Amino acid sequence: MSITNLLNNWSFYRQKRPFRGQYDLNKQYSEYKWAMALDLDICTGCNACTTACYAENNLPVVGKERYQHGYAMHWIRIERYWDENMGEFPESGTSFLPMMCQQCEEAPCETVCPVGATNHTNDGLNSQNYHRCIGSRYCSVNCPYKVRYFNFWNYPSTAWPSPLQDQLNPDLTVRTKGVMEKCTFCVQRLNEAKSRARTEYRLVKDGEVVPACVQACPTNAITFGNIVDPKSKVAKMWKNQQVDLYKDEQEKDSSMRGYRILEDLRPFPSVMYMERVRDMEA
Amino acid sequence: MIHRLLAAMFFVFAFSGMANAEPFKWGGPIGSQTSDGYNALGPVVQQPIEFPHYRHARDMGINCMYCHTGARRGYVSVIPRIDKCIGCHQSIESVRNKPRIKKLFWYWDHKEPIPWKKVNDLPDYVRFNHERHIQRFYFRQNRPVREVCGYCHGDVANMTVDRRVKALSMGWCISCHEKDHRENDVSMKTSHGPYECWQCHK
Amino acid sequence: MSESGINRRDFLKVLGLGGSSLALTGCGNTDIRSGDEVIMPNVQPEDFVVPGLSVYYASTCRQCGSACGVMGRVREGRVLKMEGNPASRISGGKICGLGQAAVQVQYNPDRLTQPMMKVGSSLQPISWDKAMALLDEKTGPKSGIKGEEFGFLTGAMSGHLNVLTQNYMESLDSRNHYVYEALSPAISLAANRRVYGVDQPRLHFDKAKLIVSFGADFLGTGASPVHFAAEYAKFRKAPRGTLVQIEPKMTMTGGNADRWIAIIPGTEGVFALGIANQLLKHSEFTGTVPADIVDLVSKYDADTVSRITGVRSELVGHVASLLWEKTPSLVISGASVEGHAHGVQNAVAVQLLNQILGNVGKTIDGQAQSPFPQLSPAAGSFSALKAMNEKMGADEFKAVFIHGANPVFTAPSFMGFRDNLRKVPFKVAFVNALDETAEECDLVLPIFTAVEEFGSNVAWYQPEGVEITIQQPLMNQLYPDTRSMGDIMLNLVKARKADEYKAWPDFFSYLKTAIINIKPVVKYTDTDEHFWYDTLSNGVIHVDGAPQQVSAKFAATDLRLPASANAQDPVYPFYLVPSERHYFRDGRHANCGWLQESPDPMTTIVWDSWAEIHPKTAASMGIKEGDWLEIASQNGMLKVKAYVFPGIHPDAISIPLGQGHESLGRYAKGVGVNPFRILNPVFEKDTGELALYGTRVSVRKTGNSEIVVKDEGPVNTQMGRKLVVTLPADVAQLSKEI
Amino acid sequence: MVNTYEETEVAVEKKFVKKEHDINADIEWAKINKDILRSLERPRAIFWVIFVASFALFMVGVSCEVYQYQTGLGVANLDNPHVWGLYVATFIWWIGMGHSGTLLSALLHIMHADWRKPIYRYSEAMTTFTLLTAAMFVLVHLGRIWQFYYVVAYPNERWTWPNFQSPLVWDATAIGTYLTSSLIFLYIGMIPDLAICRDNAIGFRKKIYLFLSLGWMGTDRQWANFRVTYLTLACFLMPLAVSVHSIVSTDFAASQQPGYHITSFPPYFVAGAIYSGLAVIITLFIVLRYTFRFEEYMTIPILEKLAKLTFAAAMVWTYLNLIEYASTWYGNDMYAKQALIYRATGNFAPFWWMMNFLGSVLPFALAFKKVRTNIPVMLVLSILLNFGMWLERWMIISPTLAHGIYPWTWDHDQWPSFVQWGIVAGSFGWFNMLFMLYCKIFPSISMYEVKEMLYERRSFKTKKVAEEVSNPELAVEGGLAS
Repeated sequence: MSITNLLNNWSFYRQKRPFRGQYDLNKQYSEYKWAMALDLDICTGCNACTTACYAENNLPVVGKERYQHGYAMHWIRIERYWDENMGEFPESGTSFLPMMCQQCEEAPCETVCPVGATNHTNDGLNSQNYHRCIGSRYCSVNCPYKVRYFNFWNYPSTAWPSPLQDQLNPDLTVRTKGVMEKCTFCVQRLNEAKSRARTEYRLVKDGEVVPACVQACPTNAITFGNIVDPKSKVAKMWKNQQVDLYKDEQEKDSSMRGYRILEDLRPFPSVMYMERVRDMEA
Repeated sequence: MIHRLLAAMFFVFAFSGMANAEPFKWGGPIGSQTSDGYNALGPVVQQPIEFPHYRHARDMGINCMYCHTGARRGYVSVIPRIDKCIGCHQSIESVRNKPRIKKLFWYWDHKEPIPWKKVNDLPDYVRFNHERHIQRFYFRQNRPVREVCGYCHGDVANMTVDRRVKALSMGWCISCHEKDHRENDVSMKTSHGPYECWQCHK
Repeated sequence: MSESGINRRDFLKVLGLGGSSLALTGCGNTDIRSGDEVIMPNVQPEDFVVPGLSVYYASTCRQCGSACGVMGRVREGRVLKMEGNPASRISGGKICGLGQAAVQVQYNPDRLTQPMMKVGSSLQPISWDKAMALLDEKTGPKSGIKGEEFGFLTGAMSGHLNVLTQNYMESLDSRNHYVYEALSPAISLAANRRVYGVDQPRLHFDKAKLIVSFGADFLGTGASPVHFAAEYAKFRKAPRGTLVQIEPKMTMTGGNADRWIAIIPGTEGVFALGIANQLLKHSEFTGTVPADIVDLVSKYDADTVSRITGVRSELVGHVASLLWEKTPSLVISGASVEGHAHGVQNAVAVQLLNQILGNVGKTIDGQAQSPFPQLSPAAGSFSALKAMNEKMGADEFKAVFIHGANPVFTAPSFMGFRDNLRKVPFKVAFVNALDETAEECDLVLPIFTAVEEFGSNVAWYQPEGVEITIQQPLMNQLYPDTRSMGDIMLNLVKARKADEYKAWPDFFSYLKTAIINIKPVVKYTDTDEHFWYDTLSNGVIHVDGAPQQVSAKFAATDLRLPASANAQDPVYPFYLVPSERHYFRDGRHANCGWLQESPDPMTTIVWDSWAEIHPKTAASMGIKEGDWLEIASQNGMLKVKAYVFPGIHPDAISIPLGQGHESLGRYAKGVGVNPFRILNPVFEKDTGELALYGTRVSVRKTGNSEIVVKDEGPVNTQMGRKLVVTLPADVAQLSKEI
Repeated sequence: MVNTYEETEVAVEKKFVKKEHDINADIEWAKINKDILRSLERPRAIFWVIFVASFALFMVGVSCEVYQYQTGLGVANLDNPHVWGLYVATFIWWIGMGHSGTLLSALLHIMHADWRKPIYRYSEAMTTFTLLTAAMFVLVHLGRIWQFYYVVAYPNERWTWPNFQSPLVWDATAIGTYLTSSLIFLYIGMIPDLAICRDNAIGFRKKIYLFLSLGWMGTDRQWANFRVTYLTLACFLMPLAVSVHSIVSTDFAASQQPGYHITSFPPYFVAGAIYSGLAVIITLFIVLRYTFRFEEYMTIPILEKLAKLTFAAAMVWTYLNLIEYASTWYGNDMYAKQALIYRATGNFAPFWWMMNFLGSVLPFALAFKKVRTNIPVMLVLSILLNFGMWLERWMIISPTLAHGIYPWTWDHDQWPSFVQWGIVAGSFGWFNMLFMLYCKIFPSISMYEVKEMLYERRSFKTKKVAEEVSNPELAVEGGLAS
């Protein structure tokens, strides 16, 4: 609780984020910036990612009653939208949208948390510290994607009847009642990989570590990696799709499919979606 | 008079933050405070075998990591597996009949783990990474092992059964992470430890 | 016990940092404490076991028949998570949600933990010794049971457990091994044999420019969904292929289609012939097609097809022109084509398009022939169950074993399976959890789950070569009173043929010997032990085999479709579409919380059954979402909530399978309804299989209504937001992408 | 031209005093003491009815909170996109009510409007207790009440600060400051009266008042210091009161949620706060007047003045409210517009329309003198107006959360459960209980200021009469004789 510490952090907070060069290997602000590219054209909506997330991140199964009341804790959910001008039948299929925490650079949730339980890490993640959280739920109010999930019930006492608790991942906490939680890009995996890499005096290699959803996805629709490293696949994809992390309005060719959701609100998300393609002549 | 009192109160509050002080916490008999201001001496813990750290680490000069093998490669430092103990002790006939060694062999013969008590027990939601600290300070910066481990664990080499001597509180962790540490033994470049919540909180 | 076997089990037993880390963190210890918790160090672990770090073991997923190679993440002696095994050609390092749920089968709170015996009308726990004694008394060599008095009902099996089972049946001199799958591919296989001359051709989705799928939900529930999904991803990359899906109810695959066409169930063959008719107008096909087919096809002009199928007439020509333009193409048929009285004919009519278009050899070719045919899977069928049921009804059995199937749940009520089963004097079930069938049995034996068991598997659908996936335990047995199915089978065989099997004390050593025998085939040069450990750590053995010959000739000369499949029925006006949910299949894993809470992709409904109904039909009947409906067939009635769903034909009602359990534990019991119950006795004419889609139903509104529990909110469009953006394929330049 | 002294007196009375005839200027000072101190002894039976009912209500709230604490916030029937509900709405409402007491007292004090004098004491007490009630809602609302001290910046062994960027931290600070200064303001204003109590009390109560009156002897020097202190505090509180509710409004205005993200929120909230505060002052006015037999001090003309002030506040609020709708309607923000349409047509539409009716249309009844002077009507009216203001807060919180930016999470099931209602009801019990206790223990009308008021009235009258008598010219021109 030193004043210097506060002031240092404060000045970092007060900067406009993301600033140019923040995630640049040459500038050395940060060695990592985790980002995703999600191809909606090959996402089949199969929910493998959701289940993998339940397995990896100790998500409670809430049951029918509570699901009905909106207490589902799926950190990643598959949304299904029909086209707005649909005729008698949805003749061009439907649209699936996997939605998880977008790890915004200028995250609306971070500024409003009274205790700083959610804040930005150096590698561009929007961290959520369960033990600091007092449950004011302001972050959820301010999240435009509504991907923050509050523990309205004491799930540890109900969601894992013995011996189901043996399945729990010891690398992360089981959240008790009264705290907010959300997708972390499987930070426990990232931390492990980063620590291993540092021990070997190198950076984390591309593809060395991926979140559970990316690892499970049967169609490889999600690409994950360190966007600071220009040779990583995800950085190449962002560049190829002409999506710039630092811009709130992209100037790109109409044939390119990259976009970020609700960019106009300027949260600068770390997840690039790639547009669904439909053969209009079919 | 009242002005002075108020001023004193103001300074106490204002500088208690700056001076990185931790509120007084009862942690042992009076006089057992550690020199850095943390009254943090833990209770004496009864172990199934009264393991003489001084014999191994001081008298024999065994490196801590000879037994605590996880410290350089994992999150936990690892209580040594029993075959590690047996590996040496089956050839040390001189102490073979000491009661503690007999107890050790009893566990070995029954293939049962020894129920050691946890001494340096952090809250369940904290992930302390031994590997990074050992790699950074022991291997990279080349500091003596007893100093590196001792910063958190105290002078275990002069203890019999281990006893907690530091507060192990979050502020105490940060007090060290805040300092600039030399990056290795030759370079004068320094860096501090990470501050991010997710480094330690899981 | 073999030496390495002991080691293996022992090191799984090591506690690591057990004990303390079992507690639910986060609400547990929140202080710095000393001396309150206990650390158990390992006694003698393997070198690679570092407490606090995970170890991954290769194994096989047994959640469905695809036999994906998986890796289990093991920490401190507990398996935590399933991942795909990159060495496996089937899974390609990926895994579906059903596979993930294997750990929930393992740690299921309602798992059966000790043998049970029927006393009076309830099951009472007994010891294994007593159970085995009873088993021996009733079916052992001294019992004098004859081969024809004994029946063994299993689900589809492959690998060495299947071999043992066959050997056991042989030792009993019994031919009553019934392989039953409620959702069996039997009709599909029959159709394939007629069109291609093989059971299952290999499909190259990735090579096709156009896939026309008649009701095949290959992404969700096909023969190998994870593999097909990977192929599909390649198919969607540049040059992007087009998917046309023709089916009565939109499946997950249909949701991904570029063009989705609703069709009256059972008329897909007519539609295919209509397409063929259009195609044959191109002069290129003159003379390539047998005259009788040309004759047959010529009857199906666009208007006739439209009248029968309920599809707009221009779509017939449209799909035909797509097929004409985009080559190579791939036409496949699925469950909703095959599940009719004329199912084989229907499927043959669809597959005929592949022959006309010359896709055989391009997007369809033969699977590799396995050098170990005895390991190949025994395909399940409904007719097996029917045969068994008849024998049971005629009191021919003295004892039956049931393993890997739940016929009391999946058999339609008209069969009276439950009553017939009750007539058998001695019924034994080998299960993980008490299901409906086990509840009826006299002896219920708890066996290892797939993650505790050794084994080998050969998948039904092989992408390339033949992949033998090895199953190894990911953790030591959770409950002391459960046993390995392999060990039980081996002991049963030994009881009859002790001499032949005396070399193997347990199934592990049997399997090890058997696997090492494969060594010469894969040209492995190191020692046997090395081969064994390499195999275990790889999880798969790849064997090459000569590809089967797929016939590119027209075999279907006696193709005959019913004059009008679209018959009106005044009492039961709706077609029942019992749809297969991608994580439920026949419902055997409905007791996994994750699967119950994984929303159905199309409706996002969880924890329930529902009836999909088209908005037009719903409006005409005054039905709104959540209204309780009574769906009645000649064989029964289901009460189920309505979900108004645009992706269904207006004359069809779809209820998903897999729910409606009366047993199977807290997560499955009493959830939803079971459409198997109300199926009509309609059978496929050529194969005798049950026609799943052949049931007609009536719909009645009860007047009550209740909220449908789903993830979807009150709106189902994007309300003007730019959430999912759609780009026309001719604008997109996928080839420029990375 | 017969200007006898008596005639002149009557004429002055008619011309100047009648106009200001809000209190009978002839009440004996001893009677004031007696009347008001009587409220500390023997109120009407209704007092006990209210007190017991309030306590019962409070216990309902406490049991709901205990249940919620044990089980989790799920029992309140909040859900994931809809994470805030009645707690936050009622919190703002209580905070808002707290505004008028101190603000009114301080403002009118600075502006020398002496009709405030019989009513300011209980208004300030009301402020203090509404703030306490509001602060309670902050705690009730938290997921982990037991960690609420994380919001406070203090040296701790974790070395952590709260997040100074968060409006909730501003909130905590602002409310803390306002509560402290309101309490001091209330207490300081009470000192001379506490001395009176001390002089009249016996037994242990004498000791309490002795301690509380801080040795007040009524010397000139004490009075001089008292006046300066009181005025300074009043000047300090004026801007503070305005800032507090502006800060509370930033909880919403600083967020991205459509329907919250509105620039005009600070004045809008302040106007609403004053509005609902005035309404509650009227309610309490009527209740106290009856309960403690204060008819002679809390007179109808004062009530009328309050009513006029309420009417003005209502119009300001209505204006700002319409501005909010208009700027959303004509704005370019699709999300906010959809949320507005949803408020007017969706699940919450009946309440939204009721809010607009009660808040903007109903106050027009105050334009009629018959209404303003009719006590039962004013009681009902003031409660209705306050209900309207409560609905306003609820209509800000709930419908927008149920219809935010992201359509997939639009909500369909968000009716507050009995726990929420119970705790909201309990807060009324808590407030009433504290307020009634206060009125029973401390003089709820400022005795010394009423005396001042009467003294001024009398001296004014005397002065006027003297002027008139000595200036017959004026008397003729002014037509005093008629």
